[in-house]
Amino acid sequence: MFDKILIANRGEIAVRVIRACREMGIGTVAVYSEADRAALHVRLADEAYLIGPAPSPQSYLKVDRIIEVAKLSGTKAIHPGYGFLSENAEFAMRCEEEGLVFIGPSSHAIRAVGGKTAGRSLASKAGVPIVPGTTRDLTDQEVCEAVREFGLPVVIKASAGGGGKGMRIVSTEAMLGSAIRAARSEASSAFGSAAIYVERHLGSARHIEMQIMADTRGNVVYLGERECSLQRRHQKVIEESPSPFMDLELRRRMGEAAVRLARAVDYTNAGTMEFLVDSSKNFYFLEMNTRLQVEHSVTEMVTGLDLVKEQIRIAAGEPLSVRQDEIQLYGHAIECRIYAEDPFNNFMPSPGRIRALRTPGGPGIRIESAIYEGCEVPIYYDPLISKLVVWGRDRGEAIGRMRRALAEYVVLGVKTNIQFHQQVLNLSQFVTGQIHTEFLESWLANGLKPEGGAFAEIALIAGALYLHTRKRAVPSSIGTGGQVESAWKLAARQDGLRRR
Amino acid sequence: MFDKILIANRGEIAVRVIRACREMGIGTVAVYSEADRAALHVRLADEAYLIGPAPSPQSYLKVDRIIEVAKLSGTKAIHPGYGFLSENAEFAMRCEEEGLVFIGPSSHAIRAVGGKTAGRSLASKAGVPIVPGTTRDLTDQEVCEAVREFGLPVVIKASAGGGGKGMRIVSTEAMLGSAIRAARSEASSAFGSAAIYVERHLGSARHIEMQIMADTRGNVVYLGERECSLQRRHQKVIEESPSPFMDLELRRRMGEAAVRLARAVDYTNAGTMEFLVDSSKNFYFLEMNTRLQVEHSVTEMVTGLDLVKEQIRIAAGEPLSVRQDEIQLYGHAIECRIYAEDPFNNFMPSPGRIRALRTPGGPGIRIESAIYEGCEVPIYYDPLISKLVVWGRDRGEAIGRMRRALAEYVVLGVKTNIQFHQQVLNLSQFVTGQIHTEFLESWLANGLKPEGGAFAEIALIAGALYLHTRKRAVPSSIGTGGQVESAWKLAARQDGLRRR
Amino acid sequence: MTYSADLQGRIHRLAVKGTGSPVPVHIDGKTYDVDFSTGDGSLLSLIVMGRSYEADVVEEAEGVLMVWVEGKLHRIEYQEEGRRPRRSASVTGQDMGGRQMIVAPMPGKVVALLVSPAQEVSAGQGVIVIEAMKMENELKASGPGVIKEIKVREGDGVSGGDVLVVIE
Amino acid sequence: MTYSADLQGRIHRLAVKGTGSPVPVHIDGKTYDVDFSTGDGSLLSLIVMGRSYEADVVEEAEGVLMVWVEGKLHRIEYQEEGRRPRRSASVTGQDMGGRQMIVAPMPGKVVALLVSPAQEVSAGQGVIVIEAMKMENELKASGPGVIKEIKVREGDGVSGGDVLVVIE
Repeated sequence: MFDKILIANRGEIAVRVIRACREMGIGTVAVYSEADRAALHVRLADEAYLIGPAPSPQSYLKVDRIIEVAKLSGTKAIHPGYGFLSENAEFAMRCEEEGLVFIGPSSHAIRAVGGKTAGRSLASKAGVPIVPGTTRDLTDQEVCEAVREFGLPVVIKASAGGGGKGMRIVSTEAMLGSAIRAARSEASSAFGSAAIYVERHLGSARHIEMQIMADTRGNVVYLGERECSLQRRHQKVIEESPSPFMDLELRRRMGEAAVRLARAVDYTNAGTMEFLVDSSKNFYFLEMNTRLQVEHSVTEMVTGLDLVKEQIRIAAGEPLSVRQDEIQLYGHAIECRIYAEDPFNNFMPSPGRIRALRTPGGPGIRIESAIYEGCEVPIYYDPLISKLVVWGRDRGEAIGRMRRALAEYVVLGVKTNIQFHQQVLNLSQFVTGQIHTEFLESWLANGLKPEGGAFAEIALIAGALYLHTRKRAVPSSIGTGGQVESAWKLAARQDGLRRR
Repeated sequence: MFDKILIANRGEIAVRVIRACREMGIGTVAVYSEADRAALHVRLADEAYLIGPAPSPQSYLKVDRIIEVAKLSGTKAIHPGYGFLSENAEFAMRCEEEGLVFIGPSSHAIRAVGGKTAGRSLASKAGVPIVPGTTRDLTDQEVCEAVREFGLPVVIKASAGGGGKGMRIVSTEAMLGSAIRAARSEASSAFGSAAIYVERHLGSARHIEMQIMADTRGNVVYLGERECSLQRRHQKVIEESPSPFMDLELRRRMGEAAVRLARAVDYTNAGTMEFLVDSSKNFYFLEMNTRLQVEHSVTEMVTGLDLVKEQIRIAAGEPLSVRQDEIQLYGHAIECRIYAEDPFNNFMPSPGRIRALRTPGGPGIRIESAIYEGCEVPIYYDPLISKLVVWGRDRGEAIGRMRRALAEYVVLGVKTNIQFHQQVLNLSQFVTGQIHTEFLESWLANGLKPEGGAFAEIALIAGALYLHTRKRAVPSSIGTGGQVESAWKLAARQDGLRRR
Repeated sequence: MTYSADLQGRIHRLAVKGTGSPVPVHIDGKTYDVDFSTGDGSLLSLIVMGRSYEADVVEEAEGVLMVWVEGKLHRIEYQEEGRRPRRSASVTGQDMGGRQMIVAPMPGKVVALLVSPAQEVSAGQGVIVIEAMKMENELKASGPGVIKEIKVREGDGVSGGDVLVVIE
Repeated sequence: MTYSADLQGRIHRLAVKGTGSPVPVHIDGKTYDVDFSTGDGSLLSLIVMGRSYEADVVEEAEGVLMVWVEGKLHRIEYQEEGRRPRRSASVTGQDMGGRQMIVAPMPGKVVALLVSPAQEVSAGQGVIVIEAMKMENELKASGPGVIKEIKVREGDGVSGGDVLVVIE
């Protein structure tokens, strides 16, 4: 087993990997950009090294610098997290050449199946149904031809990366030009590649993905599905496992298709096959993500497996800790992605400083977050600041628990989508599981409204009391904490001190 | 189902019950003493009413006042939590008379089995083995006679209450007098009853308890055991489920004995039978706790059941949500009780103000706590400020996870036993499960030492930088949070503002 | 102390007397005994007629408070009795002279200018694309007009509130 | 700035120059470039030679700091160079004249006095019982002596640091 692991990432996923290492008794090496000196992953790691300025091309995407840090810190293995270099075949190969273990699939496997076009052609060869469309990268000209061939509506997609970035739905000829531009520019800024291709747009299908895990001894298992149909701008916002739409037979068929595809490229470590599933339960392969997913946590909650630990053991050459017949989905898990964005202003990103933070606790709650009171949410990176995950005996309990947790969750200083989640969790379509990839967008089409000023009078009173007590604020005594002063007096003092 | 529930308690358990109610869509009514105005359970509840001065006899034990609040708030059901009035038959009867639902067993059942002496005689009638000793309350004189009859060492125990309060081991004649005094006075201050009895002291046995749940339709199930052998001054400090000592056969025998005893008194709602188990797997009934236990959470983690919701449904007349054959223990759970006490000064209680608080997150972590940054830990109540509970696929993963979580847990302002827990989790006897009720005391006999000043140099530097930056602290700008200032500058300002 | 408070254009009058808790608060003629406790920097716990509320208060500018109650946000401008009114500096997309200002809603980078000076634009037409947090956000004209001034170039970094384009 | 720091009786000399981070820190002749970041009221994040540390600092009294590093507590008394030494007021169970003072370790209530004035006590003998947080705590004599003075009665409330009994 490794004695140290370098985490080539930031934010909640870097913290997630650090925690897994700690539980395994493995040392941790963090890297950080100038914008992240005070970030939680830097504080929690055993070692931390600055790798460059804030923009990711100069830091978190800087292969040479990261390899250099691995060597000077004497680290033998690198966990890439998700995003950044996690699906970069060149980086994986570089690690292989430098004698470092890349905790993920081989560079060969990433090349073979990671690119969406490559994955699609490979899938069809392996007898896994795919969405009609092209299976190679296209020029702008070829895109137009493909559109004529497959007919509108189509989806233009970046061949590289994932997470729905560099993706545009085109329903009229007029949109085509700007859609191509937007897709290419978003793609190159997000993944460093402007390559795109075209798929027919299937419309109101479900996005259901299958988690697989493969070791270096030829064992491949599927860990059940994740329902990811709730998306905005092709970004997942709420995920759950199991899917309310799934049945045992469909799960087996999709799982076995995923395993077949993995075997076709001698895939190792964690991977996810994304599928579209139509109302008559036909499924079409979309793409494979050759890395850990943001939403891996819901799978962990229902299987009881720690996927990051599993990744590390596999990378160290150990066999899978479970056989397919030992895997059962137990209960129900839901994840709400908490983004620093303003749901009432077209979800504009909202970077800034966290002024107050109160996180939910109690049974069935899991928080994957890298923010703390006083920290900065930088403008340079993804707006995901926290993942709120709940587990319940059944979907009904999980929904009730998530509502309770969202009500306890207070994040001030930046705008967040917490109220958005609260409204979604109350929609009858969500409660009954009647959702598809376009559901959120169509619901949002009439614009999201903040819920009633039911508490206007209380708010007016609270504000007045705030101004009132501040006038009376006095410096707090040092005290041993021994004397029990009335808490409101104490706090009013502290309050006075903190005023800004 | 009830539309509102009054929680006649404080601290983490009051918060725990509020959360269960919220998830079920039930309104919550908190009661609080003058020391608890700023307490978390008051903030989280829908309604809150002051019931008296800080000392519990004038507030949390004041039956009339609590009944009065229930009526003026139009509440039909009362959850007593643990401690305080939770095992008080008079209170349960009062609720019955006033037409309120006491969320727990009937006053008749509490009387029949709640008192330790009553429980013991009932158990022996029901054919459940008990520890040799008296089965009724004794005068000081009778205690001395009993000691002669059963021979030293003996345990003097309060007949009322639980949690190891009002309990003394007597190994020499000389100790007898002060032991009786201490037991009676602790008992009367904790439970309002000075009644005591005598048991032979079994020595190095295990304390293993069985959780049962019974509905009003005659269904009774056992939810597996909890290993509670790690105690100090007869207070549990670390609990786990399952017990590393348990086997399926012993679990079945103990579970069925517990169910038999429950049926013997038409017991309803949640209850726990405490047993001593010797090295040859003989078990002896100790007492029954006719309420929810502090450590109920470890049972929830391995069964997936929410015991508080189950209690509420049963009290509303609904049947149990599980059959015995559906109950399986899944994985392993450990709970560390975080007390406000100084492990390096004979565990002296350490009330005061929480100056800084950082709680662990990530997979498999559950926090049951009622403290927050800036709150007061009052001198008037139990020193339990938080329960840190972890779940793992097996005991090994749970231990690794608990170590990781304890390292992340920072509570400043009051002394806590976190470092004590860290040392216990590294003991080979704990790791191998070789523990019994006297293990902790004997290990502590040579006194607990803080672990090395490995970081002395870093501490010296940190202190100097603290003084250094404070000198330069300037008021923080209001700002939109938009401008990204270097986080350390920002924070240093805030730091300056908060200095006290 | 006595305050007038502006919540979404409606003016409310409040008076708070005394220091301890509970404290009588007069609001629009009604009076409540408000039991309050301040927990941390922004947190206020209120008990009003038996109901318990968590409120968070952050001062945006002198007298301008952002108040969250049970997760719902209210922006309120307070005037202390006697003091003379003050205009709060809040960026408005539409100014008096019928001019439209396209304002950066957050800090970010200009990735594309979709118009050129003197160009005519229609309502809802894309004017400029800002990238922040790895997402592109197209800012649109709120009404028809002519591009009067473009204050930024592609690649520029901008901070929240900056005026980017002026339409007349 | 230059400081002398007293950690468990050992004196260390430190010097910090400049404001930014990393900042050179001299300690006992060695010099480190310390990269630091202050997170919240008490939190300091340090990176020293690639190692990352979380430290919490709370000022107990002017210049007297409680410093936690990775959960371990250090109590350090700092003197700014030039300033004259100051004695920190910390209660000691044993004073110069060989007298013993039994001191309340925390706030609580006196539930039992186990000795009376002029009574002889031996080392380890119980002197008084304090109840706090529902637990009784028996305070013992650290050495043999005679009860000189009893400053409290049963039922009295006491706060942390109060002298309860004097033994000579």
